[in-house]
Amino acid sequence: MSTPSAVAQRSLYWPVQWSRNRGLFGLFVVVVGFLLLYAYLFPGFLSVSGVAKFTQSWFPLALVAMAQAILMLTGGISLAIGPLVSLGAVVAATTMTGPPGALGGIAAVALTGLGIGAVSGVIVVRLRLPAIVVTLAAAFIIGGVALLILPRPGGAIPLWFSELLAGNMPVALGVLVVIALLWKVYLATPLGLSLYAAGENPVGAYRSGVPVDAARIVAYAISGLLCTLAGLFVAAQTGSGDPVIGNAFTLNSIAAAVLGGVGFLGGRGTMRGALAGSLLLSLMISVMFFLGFSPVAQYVAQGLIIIGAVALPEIRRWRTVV
Amino acid sequence: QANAAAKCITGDRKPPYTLGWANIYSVPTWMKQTEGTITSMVEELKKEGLVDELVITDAQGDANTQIQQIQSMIDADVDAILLIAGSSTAPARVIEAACAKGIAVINFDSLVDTDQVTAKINTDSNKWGDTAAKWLIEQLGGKGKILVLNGPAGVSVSEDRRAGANEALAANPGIEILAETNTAYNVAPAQEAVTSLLFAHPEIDGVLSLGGALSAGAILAMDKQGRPMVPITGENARQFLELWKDKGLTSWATMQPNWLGALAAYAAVKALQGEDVPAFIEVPLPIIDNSNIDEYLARAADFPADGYIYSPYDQKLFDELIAQ
Amino acid sequence: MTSVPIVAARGVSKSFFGNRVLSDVSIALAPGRIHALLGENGAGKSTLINLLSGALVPDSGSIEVDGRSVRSLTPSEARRAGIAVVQQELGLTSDLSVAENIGLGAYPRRFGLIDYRRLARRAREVCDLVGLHEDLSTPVAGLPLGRRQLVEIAKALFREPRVLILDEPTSSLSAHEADTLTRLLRRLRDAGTAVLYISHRLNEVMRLCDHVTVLKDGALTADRSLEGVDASGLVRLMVGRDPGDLFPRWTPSDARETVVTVTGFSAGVLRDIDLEIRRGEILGIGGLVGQGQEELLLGLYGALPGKARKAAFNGVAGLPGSVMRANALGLAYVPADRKREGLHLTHTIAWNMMVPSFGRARALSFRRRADERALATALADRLDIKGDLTRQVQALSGGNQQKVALAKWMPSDPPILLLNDPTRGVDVETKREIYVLLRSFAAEGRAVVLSSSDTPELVHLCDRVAVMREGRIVSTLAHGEATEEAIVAAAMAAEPARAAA
Amino acid sequence: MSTPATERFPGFRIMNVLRSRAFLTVAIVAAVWVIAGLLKPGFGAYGHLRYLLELAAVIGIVAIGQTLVVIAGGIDLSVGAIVTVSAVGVPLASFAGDTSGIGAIAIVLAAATGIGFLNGLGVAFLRVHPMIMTLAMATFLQGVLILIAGGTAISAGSPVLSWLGNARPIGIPAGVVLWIFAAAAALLLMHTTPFGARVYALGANPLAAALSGINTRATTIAVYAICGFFAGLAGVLVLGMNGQGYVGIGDPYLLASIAAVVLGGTSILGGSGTYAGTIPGAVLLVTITALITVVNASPGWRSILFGSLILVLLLFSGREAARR
Ligand SMILES: Nc1ncnc2c1ncn2[C@@H]1O[C@H](COP(=O)(O)OP(=O)(O)OP(=O)(O)O)[C@@H](O)[C@H]1O
Ligand SMILES: Nc1ncnc2c1ncn2[C@@H]1O[C@H](COP(=O)(O)OP(=O)(O)OP(=O)(O)O)[C@@H](O)[C@H]1O
Ligand SMILES: [Mg+2]
Ligand SMILES: [Mg+2]
Repeated sequence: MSTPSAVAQRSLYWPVQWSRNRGLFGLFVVVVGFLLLYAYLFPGFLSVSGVAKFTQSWFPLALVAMAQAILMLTGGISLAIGPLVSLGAVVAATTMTGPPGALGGIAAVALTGLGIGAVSGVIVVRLRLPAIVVTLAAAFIIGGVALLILPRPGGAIPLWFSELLAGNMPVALGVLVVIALLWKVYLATPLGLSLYAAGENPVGAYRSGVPVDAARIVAYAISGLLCTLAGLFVAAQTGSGDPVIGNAFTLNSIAAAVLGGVGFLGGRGTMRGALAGSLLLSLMISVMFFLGFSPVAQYVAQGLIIIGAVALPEIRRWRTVV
Repeated sequence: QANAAAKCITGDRKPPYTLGWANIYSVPTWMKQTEGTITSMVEELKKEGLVDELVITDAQGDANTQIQQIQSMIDADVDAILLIAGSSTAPARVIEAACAKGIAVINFDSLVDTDQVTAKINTDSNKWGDTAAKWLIEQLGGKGKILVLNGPAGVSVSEDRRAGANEALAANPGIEILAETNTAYNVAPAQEAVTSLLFAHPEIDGVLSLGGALSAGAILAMDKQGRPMVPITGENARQFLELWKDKGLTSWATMQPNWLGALAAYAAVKALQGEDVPAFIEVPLPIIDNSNIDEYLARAADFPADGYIYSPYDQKLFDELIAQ
Repeated sequence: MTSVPIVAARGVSKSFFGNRVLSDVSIALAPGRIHALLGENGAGKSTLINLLSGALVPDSGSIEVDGRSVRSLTPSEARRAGIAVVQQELGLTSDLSVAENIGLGAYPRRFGLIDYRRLARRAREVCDLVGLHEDLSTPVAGLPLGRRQLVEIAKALFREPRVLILDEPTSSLSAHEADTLTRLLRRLRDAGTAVLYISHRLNEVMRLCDHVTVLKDGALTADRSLEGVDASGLVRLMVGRDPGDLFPRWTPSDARETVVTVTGFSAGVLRDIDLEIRRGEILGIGGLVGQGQEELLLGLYGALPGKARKAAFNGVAGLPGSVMRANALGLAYVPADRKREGLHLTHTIAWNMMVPSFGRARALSFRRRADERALATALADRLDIKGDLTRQVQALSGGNQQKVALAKWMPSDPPILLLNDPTRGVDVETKREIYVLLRSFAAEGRAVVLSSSDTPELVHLCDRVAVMREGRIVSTLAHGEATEEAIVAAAMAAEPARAAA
Repeated sequence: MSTPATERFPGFRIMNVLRSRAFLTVAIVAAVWVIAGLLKPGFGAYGHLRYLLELAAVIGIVAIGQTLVVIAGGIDLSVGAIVTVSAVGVPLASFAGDTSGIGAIAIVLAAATGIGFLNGLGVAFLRVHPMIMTLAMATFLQGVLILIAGGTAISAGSPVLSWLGNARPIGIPAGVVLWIFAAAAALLLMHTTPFGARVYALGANPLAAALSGINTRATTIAVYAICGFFAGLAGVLVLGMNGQGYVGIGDPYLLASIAAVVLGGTSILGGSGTYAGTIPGAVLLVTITALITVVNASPGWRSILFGSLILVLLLFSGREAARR
């Protein structure tokens, strides 16, 4: 039973990464199945622009799924994801063609997300308030601010920026890969990995010398950043800002993360799962279109697919209590 | 005549056509009625051999999903896209891409801020607000305290109707706006908001309601509190029209006809066939008031209880509108 | 010993919500010494080590590190001072791997990132020290309780502590693993580490420790060298009177009616188990840590899906299939991991005692509060759980939590009791009471199945002992035949396994 | 050696009641009512407060099920859809001979309970996460609504419905009376029956509950079925109050029910809490909404004010215990 020590010594990182796929294979199979089905129904998917266009549809959902998953790993949850995406889009659309310029606008978007995320984190962590109500309140406040900045859809994004991110080249896919890698890097830092311990067992983690509060607050800040970046992308994709564009992302981000196996009690789940969950939700829309489903069939099928994706891998465990 | 009369039309698409309707949300009764007008028009066109298929997508209220679905329609190379936009800005780029591929794009009801479409079809939301405000001001003799009921904030239809009312209100300083609300275009939230406002304001002379369900909610609120009915504006919602008659109100309503959908399907086919379709088809706003409300109510039984009683339409009417 | 203590508490006191838990306690941990901390459940041992390791701050008194008094010690300061703790209640992170848990809070870094190479090397070293051979990338969620305890110990060793504090480190370890640990601690002591060792297994303490501090109801009652003290002397120090024999006299019972038979039973890691459980006997289940003992109990209890060629429970053919069915057939199960499986920590003591009856009673009848209170009071008296029963269970000391987990099954009077390490973390006096209780259960004609990591329990208490290895029963030993050596030998397969009975 | 029971159960302490979340929430509601009544004449009028209670009744009834589900460690995202299905379904379910309308209501309540039952089956047997299961159910019900909604021109008038919407036995709105009975039943169920205790056990530690012989699957299914039933009941009530069901009528009650539960101090993680806190939680929610309605400000500022109020009130009642 015992592994030769030398083997384990040489490479620990990759086996650890591999072991995190536990419980996700079912979902991965479903997602790959849908990708193949999509490619079969729409062969144009297998071209550079096909991939580009599809990832553009998926990209914002992928980002908010990550944003939600991070918070769920801390044992929290956010109902402010959607409004924060809207705010990101609105800030981008009002700054990038104005005096701050494109770079200034991107910086403003990023700082908005980091700042709001950090403040919510401090409120939740330091004042010991339940995350779900704090973020519910934050949703109203953030949504209000977005309406103040841009009372009705408008603003503009530099055309080159839209063409860059949401043109015919899969730049968004590249950005997504970079973001996923950055997350891997963050998880490879002591603070990043501590997120799991801080979420599942804050007392034990504190006693092990983990800076629990810091780990959680940083998670909120990163989450905020991801949301406004999703907003920035939506603004680029649409070429403008809309103060209510993000609303649907709140529920979808939760659905994607939970679909991906991220648990509510903290410390359970993986980012790859959340990404796979968001990919499935996004793929489903296009696949159902090509299958020619009527709206009624779309709703019914959507319900069945997401239940099925979660239930199928569980079937073998039906009778177990423990 | 050149085969490419209208924008986005390249002239190389031959009937029968495949039409795609990118709807924003299928579930509300309003949308079901609209869908009904579209499908019956498509049936007629199918008989004429002009259309072979209608594909409908439902974005479940999410403008981002709608973009993805429009992209799918482009990928599937439909011949025309009919669009009710979930955001006045968001679908602009993808719609331009559709237009560039020679797909006829007919945007109706909720419009997009781009001119890269074959045609837009709508009533004039600004005029909606303006006429409503003028009617109410006239009813009040230019003096009185009013409530203003708006649709949801940040949505262009509701912002446009409200903006349309501004000029008339500003010109009549005798009109005092006690309070404004923003709610979804639904009865219950409007009733809830108006009830609270009635308690806060013992004296109210009129209600400028910029949506049919909002008017119904306001009447229910006033009725429940036993407050005297005041002049109120509205729209052709069946519940509102019935309450109007029931409570013996003096009211005014206009109509955003559901058959804009049928007109869009018709216009798409016309454009694809190379006919000249104007970039903007303005559908006139009819007036419903105490003189003609009975005509509308006479047909009430043909419409869902929570639906809208729209005026009759046929291809002849559409031809006239397109020719204008 | 003349050397300066590395850490010391000077006259510390601590209260929770007005309850005095420690009053004016002093203790000094000197290098090169294994120091025992003894006391009954709830005496304040865990609280004292929490003060020593910075997890809690004393209300009065002071903590000294290297002779200097520190105002308020935080866990990370304590870590820097070389203090490492093996907590009583396990605090591992399920989704992280063994190595990542071991390094938590003290990861080796390279360019700001975790240095997985170094982590692997050093984690491997400490795992080898404690005898943990699992792959380092295994998530701890999949490990059985005893293995997780080894991970906790490895985690403390990983910090290369000058002071190593172990709060009941062997409570779910079997004799073999405990021996490994004993040898390890001796080596550390000889290398100059100060060790503080808490255990309710007094032989271990006798074998291992040099010095003892005894707490009773939060006050210091002894602080002396262990030289010349025997086990009963230790008990005298703890409870203040002469102890009787720890184990009740074993008398062979002659009622030998079989109540449970399974043949060719497989579930989880279990392979082809043949087992008979008889009325009036205590059947022990032994073996190294994590060889399928828990699965066996859960399988019998209907909590794990399984298959058997033949099975009969209380005269009814077939496996129970579900816990409710098992309860109806007269089985009850007391889990080892009380925190995860046994208790509702945020609810009150009294409420926890009623949980099985909530499951049994008609769903829509009225609860009888007065009866519930009377019953809870009686159970608390019987198991010597002191004080207010409307406190949350999580506020109880570890041993007292265990008593609640046991107490909740008493009202239903089950004829077949499945016990998974029921004396884990329980003090000697209570252990004795539990032993008497178990023997009297058997005498009343009940069947008791006792899986235990505490080998003396198996030796002295059980009528038969089944020893498990890799999911199979490798040997069944009768009372008298089952010596500590025989059990360990069977568990390790040091000699050819004897044919099962 | 036996300890006297008084020591084992130190019993009722007034300070514990005063410090409980439920009581704090009641105190906050009272404070908000007094302050708002002073600042906004009309707000504190008896009729207005009575109306707020009537509104809260709908949220409160939906939140009965939501409280149970949350205590059991789950969450139900389908309550909004169930309210809509029920409100829209009553006219469809009415049949000849059912003059009082009770028959239709019974059918609809059975259907709502059945929907909840399916949720429970999915959670208990398919082991689908409650959020996923109920979200999928909500999606599924949207499809059902497209099929059934607007398909009828029958209006919803029936004696029972109009009694629910308009009657005021002993001066109390019928909806509030219904709420009082439902709340009493819920409190009894939670705190005096073994079933209620099972729900707490399930939420606090499902594994320990299962190993203690509690039928966790049956409990789970029952909890979701009860939740479906009360959402259905709320749908009937809201139909009575509005005189007309429409698609979307239930939407506001999803977030509102969850917010009422957590404002009332029930932990979203399950295992602890009580409906006694949800009641003032629901009243607080409608109170803040009404307060925001009568404040004259732009939609953006109103939204900000609403969020800030919740946050501030949370500071008074919402602190979680320090971890040890
Ligand atoms: N956080 C807390 N809140 C309230 N009471 C507590 C808390 N922690 C410990 N106690 C109480 O303090 C007393 C001492 O507990 P402690 O855990 O130190 O006992 P112990 O000696 O370690 O017992 P055991 O041998 O059972 O582990 C107990 O009565 C316990 O109920
Ligand atoms: N007001 C409340 N606030 C929070 N939780 C409550 C409240 N009332 C009951 N509970 C929870 O419900 C569980 C059962 O409570 P209940 O009051 O029914 O039983 P009990 O406290 O054991 O009985 P009693 O109070 O009569 O001694 C409790 O353990 C508690 O966690
Ligand atoms: Mg202890
Ligand atoms: Mg009580």
